Amino acid sequence: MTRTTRIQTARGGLSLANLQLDGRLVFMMLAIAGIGVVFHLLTDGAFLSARNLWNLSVQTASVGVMVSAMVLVIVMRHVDLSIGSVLGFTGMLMAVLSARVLPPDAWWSTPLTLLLGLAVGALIGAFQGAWVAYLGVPAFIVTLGGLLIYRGGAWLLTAGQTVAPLSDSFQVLGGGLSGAIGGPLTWLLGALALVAVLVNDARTYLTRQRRGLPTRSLPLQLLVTGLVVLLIVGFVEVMNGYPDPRSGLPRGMPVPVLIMIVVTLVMMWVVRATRFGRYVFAYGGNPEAARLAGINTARLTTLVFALMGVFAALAGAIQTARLNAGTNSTGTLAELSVIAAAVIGGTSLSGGTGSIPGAFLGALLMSSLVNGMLLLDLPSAWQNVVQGGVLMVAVLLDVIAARGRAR
Amino acid sequence: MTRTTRIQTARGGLSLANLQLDGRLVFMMLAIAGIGVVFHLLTDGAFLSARNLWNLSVQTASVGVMVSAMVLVIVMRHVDLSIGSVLGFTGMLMAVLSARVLPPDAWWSTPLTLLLGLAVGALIGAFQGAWVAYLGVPAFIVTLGGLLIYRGGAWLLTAGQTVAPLSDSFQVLGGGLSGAIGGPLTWLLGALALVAVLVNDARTYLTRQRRGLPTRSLPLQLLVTGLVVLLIVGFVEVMNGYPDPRSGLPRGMPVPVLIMIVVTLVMMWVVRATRFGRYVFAYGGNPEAARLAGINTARLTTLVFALMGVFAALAGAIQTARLNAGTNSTGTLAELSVIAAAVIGGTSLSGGTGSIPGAFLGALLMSSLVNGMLLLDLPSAWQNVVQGGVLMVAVLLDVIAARGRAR
Amino acid sequence: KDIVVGVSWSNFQEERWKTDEAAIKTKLASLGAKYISADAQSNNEKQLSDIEGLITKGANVLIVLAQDSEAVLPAISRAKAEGIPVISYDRLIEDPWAFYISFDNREVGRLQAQMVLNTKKSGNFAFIKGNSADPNADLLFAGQMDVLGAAIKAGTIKKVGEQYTDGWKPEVAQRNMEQILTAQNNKVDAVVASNDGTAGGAIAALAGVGLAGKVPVSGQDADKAALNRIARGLQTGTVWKDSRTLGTKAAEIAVQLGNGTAVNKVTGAKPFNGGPRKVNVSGLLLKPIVITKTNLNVILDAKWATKAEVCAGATGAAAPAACK
Amino acid sequence: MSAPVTPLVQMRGIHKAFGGVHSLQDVSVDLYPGEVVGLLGHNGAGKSTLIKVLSGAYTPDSGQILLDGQEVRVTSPRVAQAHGIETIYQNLALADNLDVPANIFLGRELRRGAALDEDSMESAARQVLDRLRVNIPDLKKPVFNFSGGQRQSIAISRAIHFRARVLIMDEPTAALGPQETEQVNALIQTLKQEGVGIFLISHDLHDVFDLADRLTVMKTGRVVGTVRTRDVTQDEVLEMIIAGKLPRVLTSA
Amino acid sequence: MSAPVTPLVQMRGIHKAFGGVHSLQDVSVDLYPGEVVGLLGHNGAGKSTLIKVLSGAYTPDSGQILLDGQEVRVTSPRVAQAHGIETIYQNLALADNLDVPANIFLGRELRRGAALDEDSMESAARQVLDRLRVNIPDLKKPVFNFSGGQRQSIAISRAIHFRARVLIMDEPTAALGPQETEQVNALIQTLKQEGVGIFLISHDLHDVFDLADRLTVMKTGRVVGTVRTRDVTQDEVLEMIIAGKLPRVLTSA
Ligand SMILES: Nc1ncnc2c1ncn2[C@@H]1O[C@H](COP(=O)(O)OP(=O)(O)OP(=O)(O)O)[C@@H](O)[C@H]1O
Ligand SMILES: Nc1ncnc2c1ncn2[C@@H]1O[C@H](COP(=O)(O)OP(=O)(O)OP(=O)(O)O)[C@@H](O)[C@H]1O
Ligand SMILES: O[C@@H]1[C@@H](O)[C@H](O)OC[C@H]1O
Ligand SMILES: [Mg+2]
Ligand SMILES: [Mg+2]
Repeated sequence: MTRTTRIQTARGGLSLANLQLDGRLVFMMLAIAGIGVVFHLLTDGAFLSARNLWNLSVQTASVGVMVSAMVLVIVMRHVDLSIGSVLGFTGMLMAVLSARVLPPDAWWSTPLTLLLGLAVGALIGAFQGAWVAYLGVPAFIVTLGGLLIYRGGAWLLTAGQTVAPLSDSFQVLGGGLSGAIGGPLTWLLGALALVAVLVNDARTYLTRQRRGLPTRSLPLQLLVTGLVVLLIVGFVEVMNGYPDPRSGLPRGMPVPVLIMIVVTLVMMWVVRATRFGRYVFAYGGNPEAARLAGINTARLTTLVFALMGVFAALAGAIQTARLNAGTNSTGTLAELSVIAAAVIGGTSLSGGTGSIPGAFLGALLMSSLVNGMLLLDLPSAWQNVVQGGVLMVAVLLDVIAARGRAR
Repeated sequence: MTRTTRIQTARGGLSLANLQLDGRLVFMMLAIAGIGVVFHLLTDGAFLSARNLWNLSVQTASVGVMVSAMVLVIVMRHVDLSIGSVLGFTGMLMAVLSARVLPPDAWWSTPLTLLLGLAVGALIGAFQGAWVAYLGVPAFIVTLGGLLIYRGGAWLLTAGQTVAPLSDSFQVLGGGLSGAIGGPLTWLLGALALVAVLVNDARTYLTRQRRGLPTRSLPLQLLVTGLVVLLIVGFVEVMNGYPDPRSGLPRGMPVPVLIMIVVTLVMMWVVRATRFGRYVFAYGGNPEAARLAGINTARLTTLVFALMGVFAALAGAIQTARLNAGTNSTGTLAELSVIAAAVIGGTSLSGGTGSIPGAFLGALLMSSLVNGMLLLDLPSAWQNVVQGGVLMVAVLLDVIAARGRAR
Repeated sequence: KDIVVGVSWSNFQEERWKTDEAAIKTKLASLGAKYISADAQSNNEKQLSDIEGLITKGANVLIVLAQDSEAVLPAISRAKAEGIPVISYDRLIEDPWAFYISFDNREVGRLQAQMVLNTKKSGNFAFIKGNSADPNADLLFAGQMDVLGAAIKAGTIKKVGEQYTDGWKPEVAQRNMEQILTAQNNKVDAVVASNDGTAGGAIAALAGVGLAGKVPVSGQDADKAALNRIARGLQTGTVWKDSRTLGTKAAEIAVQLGNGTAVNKVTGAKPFNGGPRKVNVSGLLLKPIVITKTNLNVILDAKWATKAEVCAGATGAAAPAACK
Repeated sequence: MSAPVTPLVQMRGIHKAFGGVHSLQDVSVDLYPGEVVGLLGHNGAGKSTLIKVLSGAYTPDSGQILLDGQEVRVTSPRVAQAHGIETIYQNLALADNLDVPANIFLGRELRRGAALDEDSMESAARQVLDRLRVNIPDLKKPVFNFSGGQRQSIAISRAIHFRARVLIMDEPTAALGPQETEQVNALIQTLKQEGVGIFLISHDLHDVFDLADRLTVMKTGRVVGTVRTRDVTQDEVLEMIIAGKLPRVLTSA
Repeated sequence: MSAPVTPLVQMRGIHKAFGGVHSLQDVSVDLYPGEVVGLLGHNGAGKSTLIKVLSGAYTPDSGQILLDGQEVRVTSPRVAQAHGIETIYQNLALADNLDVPANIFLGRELRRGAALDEDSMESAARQVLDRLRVNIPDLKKPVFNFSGGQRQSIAISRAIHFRARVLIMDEPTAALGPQETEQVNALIQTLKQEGVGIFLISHDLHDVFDLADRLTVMKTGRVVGTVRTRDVTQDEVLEMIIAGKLPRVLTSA
């Protein structure tokens, strides 16, 4: 019954609210940090090594890419169960294109492969969305059908055979040995991000003050900006802290991680600052009101599912490139991880509520858990048990914290 | 957005409404009949043979038992992802009790095994429900945690080993060679059902007429009653049409099918005629209104999850007995089939709407599809594709039919 | 230097893997090496992460039970890049960097077909294959076809049903078998099941129509429940891959490799190029053993299972010699 | 109606805030048996919040509730019901997917044995709705698509069907037609005669003046004052609502 | 205001049934520029259903809609908006999870480039709400927990902020306090002066008599009759509502 809201409210007291930060996000970051520290201690420092964090970031990429579209789907009171299969199907398709159909050396092979893969993902998504929007079949059924159909399809594409190896240029998408952008470029991107944050924070602060809108106090603003700066610098340091074993040079940011970050930032902007994002949330809050306000809700639904399809295909490219093989099982059960990440990140299955950065952190929390558990060397049955327990407790603490914030 | 309702409304015209039957149920029966006829033709009569229908009924039992509680869970705007794991865990537990702990020949071993299994199921369910109800953690998260925990638990119980064979009396629960109630008893139950239907229909008809409430016209009532009578007789015929290979005598109704039917009938009654059922739907329609009406909604939620746990354990007993072995993978992904059956049967994931007989027919539809395709020996990839497609089309037709009925 | 052996398992669903693990652990301990492990839970992607994690944790030798022998290759190249030796365990990885130690899976398939063929020369054969997403399922089936293909072509053997088993789940095998029986009106003369779990499901289906024990059924892994079924005459046999030997050998070789031995210098190493892509690797192939009612004593003698476990309920005249 | 009788309800010093917004600050009201107290105030003044505290829908941050002079902790709507407090909520609080009798009897279903007695509930529902003169074509339809006034009548029926000692009515006639409103007003008179205490929230000053014995005016979460209806004019009350202070000539009742 | 001018809106012979219930049967009404037509009738008479047909929320089973004399098919709310028809729905139709400016501008957001212009929307929202004299502590909160009257004001602001030619108001002041109601009534007068045509549904006969030029009374899905306000007394109209027929002395306008 408790509703969490996208909009920060209270202003008094020396609290999170006072920092004008989203309490949930801060909480989740703390939770992830907590998990990190615990694992770090339990694994004699392996968890927080640059190498492991670098790997962790790649491991998060595929779910991290998909979850932002899933947030929109769920906010609209739907669900997409087909994404694991769509990931597998488009991944297999791209593998076939890359390894068997297109010339491996032509410069346009990989872009074309990716483009076709994404286009097929978009088509599948739009088709499913149209069933939901125009024909009125519940999304659960349509996408359950899709789950079965495209999983079967992934098998049928090659009669179940694994397709490998893929062209070198395609493998870049997977963040393997040659799939990172290198140290200098990583530093450059980091520097650009720093500039963007500083300029933006300063501008917002000044405009709001000029217009007489409420702002953070100057020291607080400095603190918040400082933390973000630290986060960026730390991230760049980690990405560059893991050397390529062949050359000894820093690897820099892996390509799939770059993709994930770009997707997340763009989607955050879409949700916050565009009509499309606004309409998705309006529909989630009250579908009838959205329709009565003149929004073309059927087209909106179709678009959101199409976007989900595109991102599933993108994740398919990443996974396939990472495995350097198209397999008919790639992506099995990915829907569960993605939905779980969204829900952990504060997206409510009853619609109308959700946050892209929250979902991103949800994905990170889950993959940190899996990653750390592995380092712990627990038997896998125990890993399951512990993972289930930590999940429940983490969300419980968040619920309790949220209740506190509402006071 | 279209809401289907539990309550029949229109009365004019020569339509289904006029028969005062639930249009959706009739539609689903027609769909299943259609699927049956198609498979019958494609399999040269194998599909509609007594033997196959007998098998089909057993194959439906485990999902059929669980789906009625899942309807309640979903009507209350929740979901239970843990049931496959709870099934596996309790099934394994009962296998260990039956095969290793309790004396195989004592008459009380099997009842005690079952009782302990159901009690553990109830406890797990209640525990999860309490997290949802009292702590306010979303059911998706709690039961996702449960999915991980109890799947791990099932493995840990025997370190992954398969436990077999089970005691003879426990195997009865699975509907194997000795797991049916025999011809005479089946006829007796059939006759009792006939009497019950006739008496009930007559009484309802007469009382309503006496009180001046709207009734079906006499010929219509006779037609409807006649159809139900036919269904019961046909069912008994099928159950008794498949002989035991050893004795040549009719097997009669398999025990798991008897369990499924009893569970379904009881749950139909609970939903229609008890406060508990009423409160579940009221909560689903408007949780706040239910609370304001003085309903103890937290206890209600806990109870519903406990019930779900009991039925998952019951399905665990059936599956384990049927396989004559406890295995650590039993029940994997069962949650998906069960939720799908409920949704196909008209339960809406946004809560407040659902029907027990609809869900039962949903389970039957799904298992008929799988059963028929296996008879055709379709490759499993094609099975997936066909199953997905039929699912989507069946529900689409239902949606269209429902729209027609609303006119 | 300290040798740390990281083992990446594909899953622990079949009970045999715990035996393999125990053997590896014991041997490594006796050789003074450290054991760390990860379970990919049948997931290719997770296996990649697992191997990354094992390396992070300091593994300097890897033993990999590949979920998919192709999709695991990126992990092998990473290991190679860091100079970490790899053993491909049970399932072939076609990369010369990896040392192959296994029971040949195609050979296992052949043995399964052969044990069935030994009791039934002709008639209606049903095939209960493994998980469609597990490449081993196809290897096993290919081996089965090596033996039966000719007879199927010739028409003396008729293939009446060929189904994958989702997730190797016995309950799925049971349902699939029920439908094959129905479609054939019970006229099934033999069942080639790809492992003991699926064999259990198939036998439960046969039991439902009173045919358990009358129709030959194959298996593999020598699961305890399966051994008991063999003793009670319900299952024809199982292919026993003594995973203790496999595990022990793998541990030994891991330590050798960790001490800098080249793959082709490992004791007993032979070149192998029988994979689908014919890549030359160094390897060691162990012989799987067919266990039937007649040689159950082999199992007991090897202390793989106890007499109580194998012989429970196998009494009377029909009981195998080993149980008397 | 003053000194010797114990008040049915006394709310004392109630505070309630929602994440920084102080909806109620030190609010005190009381209610005697057979009395109608009108609660007035601008939109967002805190009227609904106040009565939700009494009905158990909200727990106050601080303050006391006394029933018959005894302090009680109304921790949930159940508790309020057990004390004979019935409420018509402004947002009606209906379960849209259930039919009319199910909504009216929600939480207090009639039964025969273990089973619900649908027929008795249906005819009882019919009776109470007839009393309100409301036109509802089919009681067995879910209330989802009913008209605004029809829904409001159902909410009213819910509250009056059960014997209440304290009846809380939050804008009960806002969506009702003139005739239906008349019926509700008449009903209030009857209940009052029977000794029921009634809190009536309404923006219709005319009706409130006809029905209420005393008026409590609120503004931005605080009580402006309480006056006896017969002591004031509509204009004076309007001034209280708008200006937020007692007219000089008046003292609190 | 009669013959020479083309009516802004003509609805002719509208029928609408929901699964057996005939909510509208052969209903015809019209509306001229600068005119206020009051729609009256008992609860469930069909008033809301009628205006939802005009606003594009429902498609009629049969009947015609003419705007400026031209037949149009109002197949969706989009179409109605494009024709300058703005609606305040009885159930408000707010997206509860969005804040006040987001609700007011829903579907017609202000933008700077591709991005939403939140600041401009916030100050515009503030302005229109101030015009209604509504007290809303924090515009940037989701409207979920706002009081009944606050929510209604937001719905009104939605409709009046955009230049409408036809304004449909379904019980716009039902939840408003006396002062807020005054403001809305004044606003109606202003809009009328500006030539906007207004359908006003209200149960407050007093207000309707003050504002409306003509009155259309409905009963159980049919039009009882339409009269000029200045030709009738409140009691006569009340009789039309209750008895469902024109008083002998009157003829339809
Ligand atoms: N659950 C809640 N969360 C946050 N704010 C709330 C909540 N309930 C009420 N408020 C705020 O408290 C104030 C009082 O609201 P309340 O509903 O009591 O007003 P009211 O006097 O009933 O108004 P109206 O006449 O419009 O019904 C309003 O500003 C409202 O926005
Ligand atoms: N979507 C719908 N489905 C079924 N019945 C409906 C639907 N909408 C309205 N009705 C029925 O149509 C009739 C007219 O309803 P409507 O809402 O138009 O009444 P109204 O005149 O606006 O009443 P009120 O004054 O109470 O708002 C009522 O009997 C109502 O129950
Ligand atoms: O031993 C078998 C293994 O080879 C296969 O891959 O998975 C199933 C096991 O039973
Ligand atoms: Mg209020
Ligand atoms: Mg209305």
